[in-house]
Amino acid sequence: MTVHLGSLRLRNPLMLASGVAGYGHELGDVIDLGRVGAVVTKTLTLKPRQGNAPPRLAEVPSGLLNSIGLANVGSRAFISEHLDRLRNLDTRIIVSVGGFTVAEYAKLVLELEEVGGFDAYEVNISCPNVKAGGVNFGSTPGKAAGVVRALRSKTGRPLIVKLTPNVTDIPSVAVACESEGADALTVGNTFRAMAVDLDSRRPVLGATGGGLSGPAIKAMCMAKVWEVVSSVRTPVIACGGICSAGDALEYIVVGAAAFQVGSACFRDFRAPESILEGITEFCRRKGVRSVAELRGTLELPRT
Amino acid sequence: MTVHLGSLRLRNPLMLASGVAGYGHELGDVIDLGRVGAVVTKTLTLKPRQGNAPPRLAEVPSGLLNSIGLANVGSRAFISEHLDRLRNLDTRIIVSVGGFTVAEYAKLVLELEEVGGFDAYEVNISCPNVKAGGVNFGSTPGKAAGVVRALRSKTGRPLIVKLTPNVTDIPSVAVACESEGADALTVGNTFRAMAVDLDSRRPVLGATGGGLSGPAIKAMCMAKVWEVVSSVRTPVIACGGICSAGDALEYIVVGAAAFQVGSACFRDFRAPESILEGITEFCRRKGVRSVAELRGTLELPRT
Amino acid sequence: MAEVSANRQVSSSGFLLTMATEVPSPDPGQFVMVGLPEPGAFFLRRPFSVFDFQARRKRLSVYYSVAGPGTEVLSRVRPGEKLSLLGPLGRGFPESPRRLHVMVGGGRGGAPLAFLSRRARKGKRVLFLVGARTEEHVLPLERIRASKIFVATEDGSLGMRGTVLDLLENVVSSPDFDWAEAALYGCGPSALLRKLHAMAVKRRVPCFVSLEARMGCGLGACQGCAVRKSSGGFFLVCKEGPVVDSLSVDWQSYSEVR
Amino acid sequence: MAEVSANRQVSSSGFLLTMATEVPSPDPGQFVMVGLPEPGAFFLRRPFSVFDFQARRKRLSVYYSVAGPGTEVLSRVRPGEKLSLLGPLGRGFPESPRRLHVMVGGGRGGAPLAFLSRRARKGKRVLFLVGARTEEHVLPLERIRASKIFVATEDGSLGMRGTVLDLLENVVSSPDFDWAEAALYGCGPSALLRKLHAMAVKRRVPCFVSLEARMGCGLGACQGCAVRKSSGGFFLVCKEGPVVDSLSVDWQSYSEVR
Ligand SMILES: Cc1cc2nc3c(=O)[nH]c(=O)nc-3n(C[C@H](O)[C@H](O)[C@H](O)COP(=O)(O)OP(=O)(O)OC[C@H]3O[C@@H](n4cnc5c(N)ncnc54)[C@H](O)[C@@H]3O)c2cc1C
Ligand SMILES: Cc1cc2nc3c(=O)[nH]c(=O)nc-3n(C[C@H](O)[C@H](O)[C@H](O)COP(=O)(O)OP(=O)(O)OC[C@H]3O[C@@H](n4cnc5c(N)ncnc54)[C@H](O)[C@@H]3O)c2cc1C
Ligand SMILES: Cc1cc2nc3c(=O)[nH]c(=O)nc-3n(C[C@H](O)[C@H](O)[C@H](O)COP(=O)(O)O)c2cc1C
Ligand SMILES: Cc1cc2nc3c(=O)[nH]c(=O)nc-3n(C[C@H](O)[C@H](O)[C@H](O)COP(=O)(O)O)c2cc1C
Ligand code: FES
Ligand code: FES
Repeated sequence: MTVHLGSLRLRNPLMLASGVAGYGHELGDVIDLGRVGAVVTKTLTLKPRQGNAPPRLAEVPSGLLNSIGLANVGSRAFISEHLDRLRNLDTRIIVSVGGFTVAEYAKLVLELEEVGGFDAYEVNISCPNVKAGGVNFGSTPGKAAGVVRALRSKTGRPLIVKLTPNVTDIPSVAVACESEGADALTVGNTFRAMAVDLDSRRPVLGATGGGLSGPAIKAMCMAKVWEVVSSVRTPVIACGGICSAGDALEYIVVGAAAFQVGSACFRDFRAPESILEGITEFCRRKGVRSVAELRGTLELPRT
Repeated sequence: MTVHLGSLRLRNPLMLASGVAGYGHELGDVIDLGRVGAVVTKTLTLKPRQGNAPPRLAEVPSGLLNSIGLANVGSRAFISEHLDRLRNLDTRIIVSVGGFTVAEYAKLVLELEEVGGFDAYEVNISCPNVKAGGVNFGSTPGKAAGVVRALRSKTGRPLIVKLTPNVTDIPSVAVACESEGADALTVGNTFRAMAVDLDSRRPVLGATGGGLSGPAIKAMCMAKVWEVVSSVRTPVIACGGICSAGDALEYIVVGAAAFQVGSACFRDFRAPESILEGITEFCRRKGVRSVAELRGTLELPRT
Repeated sequence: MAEVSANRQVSSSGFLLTMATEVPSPDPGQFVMVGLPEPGAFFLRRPFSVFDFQARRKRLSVYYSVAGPGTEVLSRVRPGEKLSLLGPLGRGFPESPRRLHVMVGGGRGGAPLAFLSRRARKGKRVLFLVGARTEEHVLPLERIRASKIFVATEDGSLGMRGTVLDLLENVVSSPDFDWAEAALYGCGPSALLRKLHAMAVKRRVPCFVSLEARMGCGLGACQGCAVRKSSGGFFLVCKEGPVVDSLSVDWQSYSEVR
Repeated sequence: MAEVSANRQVSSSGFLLTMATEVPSPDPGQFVMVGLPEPGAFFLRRPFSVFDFQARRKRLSVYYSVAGPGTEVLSRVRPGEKLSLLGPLGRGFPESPRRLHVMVGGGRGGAPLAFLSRRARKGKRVLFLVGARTEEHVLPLERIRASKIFVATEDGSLGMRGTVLDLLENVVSSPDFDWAEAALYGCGPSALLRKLHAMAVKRRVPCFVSLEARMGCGLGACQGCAVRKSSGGFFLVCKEGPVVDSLSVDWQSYSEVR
């Protein structure tokens, strides 16, 4: 099931999505990391961040709302406390990086480049750009390109850019990232959402708004992946609502080269393993030799 | 429970959303229209439209995908075959209008103005603008304003504009519609989505893509309503995933003046009635005299 | 809401769901929309043809197979639970003036035809053809009223080995089969109906088929259940169907729809 | 997956769910994450404190009340069904060297304390205070092992009429109550815990409370269950809790969270 994303080689297409696997080692007791293709760390920022006011999670029909707020230990603690433990994990480690100015992204990557010991970056451009009045970096092609350009010159490691689906025109952002040299695109992050507690008449989440993930977003994310694979050649990593082998395979048929599992882990940490088993079983049953053979085989109606 | 949307007065805030109630009379046997505040017709276009290739519906977790494709009888047949039956219905009739050029919208409204016999328009700006290469009218403030401006000069009837949620920045579109004289804003239409049938490796929907509705979209639509009520003074009509009185009341607490029920009717045509009963019961229990008293009472955390 | 009075597996792939309800008496070929139990992630009601209706006991039954997650959940509903029920809906089978009614049911498609067979007027001769994977998949034959019942199974475990179409070829090739008196009634997979239609055209006999489409409202309001007409444009299965004259269907398009 | 061996209503608001499982022996105060049955629209597992554990019979029980749609669905699970189970997780109650252990459980909050009471070492005196709405809501008292059990109900139908805090005031005002030997253990609504903490501060006694927060992973990976610390910043209930020293909690913030 080997998969290539630019120069990044994964033993299989399953990655643990950023934010659900901590810094990689927290889930060691419940997920056999030796089985998964890669782990994406919680998004790291230069400075430590405490995150948003609680509650930070809420359940909605077929979905999960979160407003963690990029809570993370910051680059210094990451490098001193976590990186060594990651080196020993038998999987690819992808460090998710975030920032509130282009300079912050760049500085973070430079610090990480100095120590090394991981395999690639996932650039989370869903962070609000403080210089542009809080508009997300991922929300316009120009701002997204700015981040990728700054990082491309700082590292030879594969750069995966994680797009936000909360835009009118995701292909334009994808094209901008591709032309600045992104090695792969993750489609995508959570959908903006909000829940209200009727009794208290207050937002359920301490941060008012949050991001929706889980089965509720799969069909929307499928449309985004389809839009992106139809506009770029850069490999796309699907991420949104994958709970079963079928979910993952649908994304692959639409054109994804790999996929990430997020919230489904919370429902059951055996999800990654059973997804991989399901894919193997599907390929066996259908006589498919490799997942790559299925990629982008969506047949469109003749109309 | 009387509600005012500009000069439009409804006996209660519940409206049947466009596309689920046909031209108003089809559901007469299963919904007591004398109880609902208003019925929005299926979107009407100048010329009849057959709609998209089947299948046009698919179920996804907590949601419904549709790609009806604005199938409708066209203005001439609407006026000759349906309008008379609508006149006799004991509820407000809101005619949903769509078009592929600004001129088409304008011509349609002029034809309808000549005959009259309904209470307001809902302008569906989720149609692709053929002149602008198929980009939706609702996807930029400029194009949305163009439609509203053209119609505002043609009619004195209330103009409700139905926004699409598939945009980076819905407040900017809302502000544009408000400044061109929209009387109310419906937030919003379906979310772009897609489903794949793994066995055949084909899109489930004949049209490949479709729109997601139902409980899966409620939290996202809530965030959109919140964004819009925070940016305009024009009354907002919430539409997205409302299945229960609680769902409707949450939108009202966030700031909606009225609300529409769509897909929930398919699950159970008693939904509108039971939502209204639930609202009455809630107000009684909480000592709230009118729904208006609840509107916009969301309390934000102090942070 | 209709209370479930029975929900039993009656064949390898078929369940018989009986509900207590006050609905008007359905015509054979009409369907009902059945809501799935809450709370669940399911949204749409599922359409099922009426299999039986007992006016006095106010009981309506449908015969269904587990085709996906929704019917899977339905199969676990227990007597006493309540399901929302809408119907009867749509147009049933017209009564052909012809004397020989040939009913061809593939798999669960036999259900509305079984109901139809019990309504056939005196003086009509009903030949009922049932196709199934194996003997265990055959629907309850005792609910069929026909001059003759023919069965075909794919593995030959009951009746003829082969498809219901092979069976039909056999039946019509009998020397006493009179095409001039025959009318065809069909329900089942699209491939079956398409071939049935082709045969009807060749023999110039009327052919009425019950179609399927994913449904939203069931009432002609949502335009969700459109099927392409042979004459161009679409008709709505829930309102102008589910039973239609096979001549009106664009079979190329119908058989491509999943 | 753990097979449900029993799931019975044992009080007006409380259910006892027992599962057969091979998990390691839990400490009192630790919790498990229980998955809700599929297929459903539910996503997260629900955290419940361990109420009982029988190592030999490999049985783990939780005592839960129906607080919303998820626990409602849980209450309908039947023996024989399988639920996903993760745990035991988190940090349980520390054993205070003090001799008088005062356990204060509001509502379902009595559950982890009942488990704790059965683990108390020889030579410790346990006073167990239970608060509930009415007699019918009191958790199964027979599972508590204490020198004395006190009960308060809002309507006075069992024990004292009032809250468990009124009860506590009564108990500590007894002349033979020795604050110097006392340690407080609490679980229940935030208002209760906050007042328990205030009392502990005033009397300068240790106070350990079991907190609640909405959880994602239960393993310290998602940062979902953060509670504000009195010293600034957050701790994670699933990892650094659920039992914490009451001094470490920012009570203003905790009591505002729904
Ligand atoms: C008028 C009519 C009468 C029917 N009568 C019967 C009957 O008597 N017995 C019986 O077993 N089945 C009948 N069906 C088919 C039945 O509705 C579907 O098998 C059922 O809805 C599948 O639901 P699911 O959730 O189990 O499967 P899904 O996973 O939703 O789908 C499985 C398969 O069923 C099809 N399907 C899904 N939803 C619908 C829908 N709303 N309408 C039609 N097809 C759908 C899909 O295309 C797919 O091939 C009838 C359908 C129609 C339209
Ligand atoms: C460490 C811990 C131990 C617990 N032990 C017990 C116990 O022994 N017995 C018991 O009855 N309950 C216990 N709870 C609370 C229990 O988890 C919630 O009542 C349950 O999750 C509610 O789920 P629901 O779907 O029924 O309600 P929902 O509608 O989801 O919510 C109802 C209420 O429960 C709260 N809630 C919802 N989800 C969670 C969650 N994941 N974690 C915490 N609170 C939540 C909400 O804030 C809300 O007030 C414990 C919680 C924690 C964190
Ligand atoms: C609790 C939680 C925390 C998350 N944190 C991050 C994060 O730090 N960085 C990031 O890029 N995405 C984050 N995500 C988004 C996920 O990586 C993923 O894009 C999203 O959950 C959609 O996938 P899913 O439906 O499989 O969960 C987080 C998601 C959840 C549920
Ligand atoms: C079958 C179907 C057809 C629809 N047709 C239209 C339409 O013609 N015009 C329109 O503005 N919205 C249409 N909609 C969108 C609904 O009016 C509504 O905005 C959407 O379904 C979200 O609300 P809900 O979650 O309550 O269904 C349609 C929705 C469905 C499910
Ligand atoms: S199902 Fe709605 S029109 Fe047929
Ligand atoms: S629940 Fe995930 S960190 Fe505590």
